[in-house]
Amino acid sequence: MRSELRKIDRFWRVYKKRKSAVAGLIILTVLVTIIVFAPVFSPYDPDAKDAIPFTPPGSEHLLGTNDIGVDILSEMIYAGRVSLIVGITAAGIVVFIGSLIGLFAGFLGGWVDEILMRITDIVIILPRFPLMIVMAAYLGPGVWTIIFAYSIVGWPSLTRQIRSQILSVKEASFIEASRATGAGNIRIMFTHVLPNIQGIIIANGVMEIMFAILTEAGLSFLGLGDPTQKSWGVMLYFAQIQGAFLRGAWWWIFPPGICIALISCSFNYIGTALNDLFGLKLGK
Amino acid sequence: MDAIYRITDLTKSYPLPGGGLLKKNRKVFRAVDKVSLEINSGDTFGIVGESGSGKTTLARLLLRLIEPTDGNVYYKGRDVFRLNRSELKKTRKEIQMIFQDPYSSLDPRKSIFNIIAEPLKVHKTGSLSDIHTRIVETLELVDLPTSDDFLSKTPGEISGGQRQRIGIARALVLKPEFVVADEPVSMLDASIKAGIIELMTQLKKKINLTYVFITHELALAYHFCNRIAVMYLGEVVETGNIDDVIQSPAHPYTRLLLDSIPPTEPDPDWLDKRFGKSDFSRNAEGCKFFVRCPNPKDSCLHFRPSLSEIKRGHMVACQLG
Amino acid sequence: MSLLSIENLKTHYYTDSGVVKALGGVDLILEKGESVGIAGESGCGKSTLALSLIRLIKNGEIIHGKIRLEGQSLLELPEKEFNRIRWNRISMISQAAMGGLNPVFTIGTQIVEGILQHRKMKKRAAMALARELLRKVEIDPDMVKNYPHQLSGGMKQRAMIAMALALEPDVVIADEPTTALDVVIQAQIIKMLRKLQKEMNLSVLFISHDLSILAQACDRIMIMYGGKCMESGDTATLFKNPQHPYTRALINAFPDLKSRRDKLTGLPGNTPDMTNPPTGCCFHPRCALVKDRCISEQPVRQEINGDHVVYCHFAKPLSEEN
Amino acid sequence: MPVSRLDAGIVQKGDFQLTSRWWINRGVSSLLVLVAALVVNFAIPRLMPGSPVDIFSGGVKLTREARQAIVERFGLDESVWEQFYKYVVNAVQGDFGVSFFYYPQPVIEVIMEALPWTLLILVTAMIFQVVIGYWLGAMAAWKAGSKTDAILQAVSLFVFSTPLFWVAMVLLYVFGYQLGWFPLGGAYTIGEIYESAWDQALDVIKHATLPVISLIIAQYATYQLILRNSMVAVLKEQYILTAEAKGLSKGRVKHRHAARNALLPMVTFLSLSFAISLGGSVFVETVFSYPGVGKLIFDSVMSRDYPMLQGCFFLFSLVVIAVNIFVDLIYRFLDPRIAY
Repeated sequence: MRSELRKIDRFWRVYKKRKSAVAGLIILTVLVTIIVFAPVFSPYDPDAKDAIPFTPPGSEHLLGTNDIGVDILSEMIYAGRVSLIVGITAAGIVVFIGSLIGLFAGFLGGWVDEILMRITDIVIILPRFPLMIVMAAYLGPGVWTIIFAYSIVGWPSLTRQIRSQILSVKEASFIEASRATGAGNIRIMFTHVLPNIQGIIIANGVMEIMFAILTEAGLSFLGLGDPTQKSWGVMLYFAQIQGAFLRGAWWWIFPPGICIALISCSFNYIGTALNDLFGLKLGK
Repeated sequence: MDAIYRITDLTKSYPLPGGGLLKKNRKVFRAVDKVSLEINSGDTFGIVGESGSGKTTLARLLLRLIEPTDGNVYYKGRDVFRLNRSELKKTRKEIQMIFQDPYSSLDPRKSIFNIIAEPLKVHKTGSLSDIHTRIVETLELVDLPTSDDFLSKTPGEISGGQRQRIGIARALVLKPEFVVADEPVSMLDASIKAGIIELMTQLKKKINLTYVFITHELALAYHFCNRIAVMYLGEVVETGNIDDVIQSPAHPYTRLLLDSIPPTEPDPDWLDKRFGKSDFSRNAEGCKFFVRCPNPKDSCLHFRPSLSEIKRGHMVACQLG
Repeated sequence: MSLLSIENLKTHYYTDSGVVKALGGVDLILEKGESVGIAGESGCGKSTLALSLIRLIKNGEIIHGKIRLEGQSLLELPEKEFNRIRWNRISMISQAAMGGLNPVFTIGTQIVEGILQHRKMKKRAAMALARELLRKVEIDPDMVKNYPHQLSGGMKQRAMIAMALALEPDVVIADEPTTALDVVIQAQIIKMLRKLQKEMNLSVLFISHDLSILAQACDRIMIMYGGKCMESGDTATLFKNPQHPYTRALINAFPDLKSRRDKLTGLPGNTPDMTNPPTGCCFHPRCALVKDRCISEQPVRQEINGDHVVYCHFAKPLSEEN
Repeated sequence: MPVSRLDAGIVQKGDFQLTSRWWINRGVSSLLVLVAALVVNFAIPRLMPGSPVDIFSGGVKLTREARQAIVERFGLDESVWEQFYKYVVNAVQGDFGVSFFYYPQPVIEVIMEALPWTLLILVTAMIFQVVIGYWLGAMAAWKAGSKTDAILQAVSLFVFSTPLFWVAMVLLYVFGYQLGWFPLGGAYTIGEIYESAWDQALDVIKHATLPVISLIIAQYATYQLILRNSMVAVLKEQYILTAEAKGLSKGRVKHRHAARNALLPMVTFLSLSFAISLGGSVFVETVFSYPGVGKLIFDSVMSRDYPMLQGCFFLFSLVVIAVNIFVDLIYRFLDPRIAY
């Protein structure tokens, strides 16, 4: 339909205006390409331990080597895969749970809304990281532990966002108008409410990926990650306990952190831009 | 002239916050308070009142967009609130509504084609091409362009006046007999407002509609409607033919409303009129207007007047009427 | 020498969709104790005129023109000095019912704040003055302790008026003061405003989209469209002998209670897009009597008689008419 | 369409309920969170795969008697409800069992020693976060849409995306190991005999600086963004125009009229952000080996000291509830529109 193309074009023209949003997109594409085509970009095999440990960055090893002689650059590129995949999976689950609860609470209202919101208020107040740590400790370290722990705790803020957006849509009189023409609740939900909140769900979904990546890095740093499947967080965990500080191995400490910051920041820029754009849609 | 709508003792009350933990002795706010009216086919029935008079709530009750606390609304002899889902849906084809806010009454993400097509899709009338022709027909009715380019526009790309015309088109696309217009022009500029009123008048002649016209502007109702009901704090205080009510108002509130409207020509002694004091405290048992009434009687304090006929078709809820 | 004179005032806004020429050269004279009405639909620039007077234009600027208050030119004054004129000599009544009062401060605090900004006075004395002002606008003086959300729309508007009159300014700008109020309260407020204007010999600039209100509340009226003056003159002659087609259309657009008019005349099209206003006379796209000259040439100021002025090629001065 | 009570002319003087209504409401919701924390704490170990005894013993090889002792100690053979009832009774008396690692010290004692340190860095950091967030947010809002606004937002979004533990590591590395300006860890120099209280305070401050700075960097951004957005909305309000028309100075308009309204969303965020920063303390205290509850949590994970782990989590929940009530009080004080 022509109006779909028109919408995308109009959206891009407004999105383009935000420098940070465009920058976010560029950083993201660069990092993801490097991570996806790791074999091409990575100079060495990430598991090969034949270099001299703690060699500072040089022509041989652009980012030096760690305590067991693994090239940091290669390890970091492959570690990116774990961080990204865990981040996106966890975010996906959280967005699914969060939107489901948000949709039910927003649509059905009444006592369903009341109960779901009480639960959300409780989960959102409980200190997130300590709760995740307790769960992860019992479940034992591992990628799936982190994803599970984060899914249990990460969804409330998303639920609140979606619920409040649904309520503001429901108050708009075009909902009452379509009810007046005889449309049923189901039809109204799918033709009017969902299209108007899908923007917010996407925007929050992107932000959730950032939170998930940061959470994975944090839990892995505490040793709750999977040492066999190294993510950036796990790399920093080993840096911390294998004395990178004592050996002055800054090349082991700085790069993984910068990668986490860059990819999270790109999701943050994109997510904030989407949030502002879709948030305005309902206004005049 | 048969009564297409008969409303008997219609009430809608909302619980007020407060009133003890177990919400026992909760005070209740009656937005619509025992309203009885008759609307004949072919009428342009005006419902006039200030904000908080319950006129909008009444409009929503007529179309059963909200459920009543008490009383019933007979549309063509059948109580709207007793209809089951399918009967109600069928009735909705005949009764439609025009909304006040041009910005929030159209879905910002839908194209104009889809907005007007929705009622047709809900009631599954005809194929896509039938829908297209019906939409073009309706757009011509409301003097809007019918090009494909216009049809694919979204509400964000057109003016306030055009949006209101699309709201009207959406209401007329199912060829209804009865249209409730809730302050259709109050958010528009004067010149555009007059244009919409003209359009609605022509439509009435072309496709003989029955209108219920909700407004707070009595002068507009005088120009547009043939019968009128004046509402105050949820109650109908006066109703009748437009000329009787405007030329010889019986209820003190109607007189106060008429006096308060600034004449369109400079009139030095308009400012000397007394517009009463703005006191909103409410008289629980007796006449609700007692507090603002220019010459109240003691009996008004306890006795709540009900609508009584003072002239053929002209009724008033006041002892002095 | 008149109290307030505005000459050829031009104000532009800088928005993403281009430069909005909100005021395209407006002239206005306001005498002591006189009430002048500014009528016009949304987007005609009437609120921009008010904001330009108190130099509070946001993401835009006054690019041309002269504003003189008792001969003193205001636009050249440095910000600190002009700040002393704000509220002290020019005050503004905005749509209080729509949020003109700060919800987290009491009415009394907000009135006193305006007083103490310009007068050396003890807080207690200022509060006493505030109570006196509330009595003058017919509200219970104890309301100084209340918050705006505890007052009804009408009472909030009266408190706003009390605040604006606190320092007995030379000019009071009332920008759509009764738009959001019910008709009965609106009548009470207009009546009170007119009474106070006469008692305190105030000069009021009354801005509204409702011509009928201005007909009752103002001595002279200026009709604005597309950021320019279409016609201005004293109220009686303007309604008796409207020269500009837009003024006539505006008068006919308001339904009347005296005679049931057969036709309310609306205008085709809609308000002009001020990022590129129409050439020549900016009303020509919607004017029934449009001619080529209207499209090519901007109408020049024409005096009908005395201060009844119109900007239209085809308006006939009184002398030529009969 | 319910009309506000005012239009219906129902409001009388003194219509606002007593604050008792508020206490009841607050009490109920805090109780709910408390019960939730208790249930979560009770349920997690019991829901885990594997027999409870192994879990409770931390997977250490045990003799039959030791296993029996644990079964009795935690009443693992009784019905779930009895276990829960006993658990709650103990929890209420502050008895979260005995720590494996610090045996025989009870969990509550160890936590109470560590809590003050955590609160010291968290509260200090929070004060700075709010002040910096307000200052930058107000600046960005006042110049909304300008380059400064865009730059401030871009910078703070980036800083917010940096993982907290990594920021701590970098600070430790640069200012600790390389420049040696600050101690490499701990909350005070062990074994130091201070001449005066001031020296002791100075020593504690020196130790706490880097942890506090890391917390500030990690979280000031959220305050800035929240305040910036709410201030931008407030500045469009009619009463700001009235304030400016009154000839009030820019500062007064910004910091009195606009700020009082713009701060409200920021205040509501305070309680949520405190819960987040409790989590943050785990990282900061681990990197700087700062002896707070956060480090306690990290150590109990390493040493599988489950009672301690659960005790810390439960105590954090209590702290969050307290902060919640306190923040709610501030909100009621700031916004007169709220009745009770």
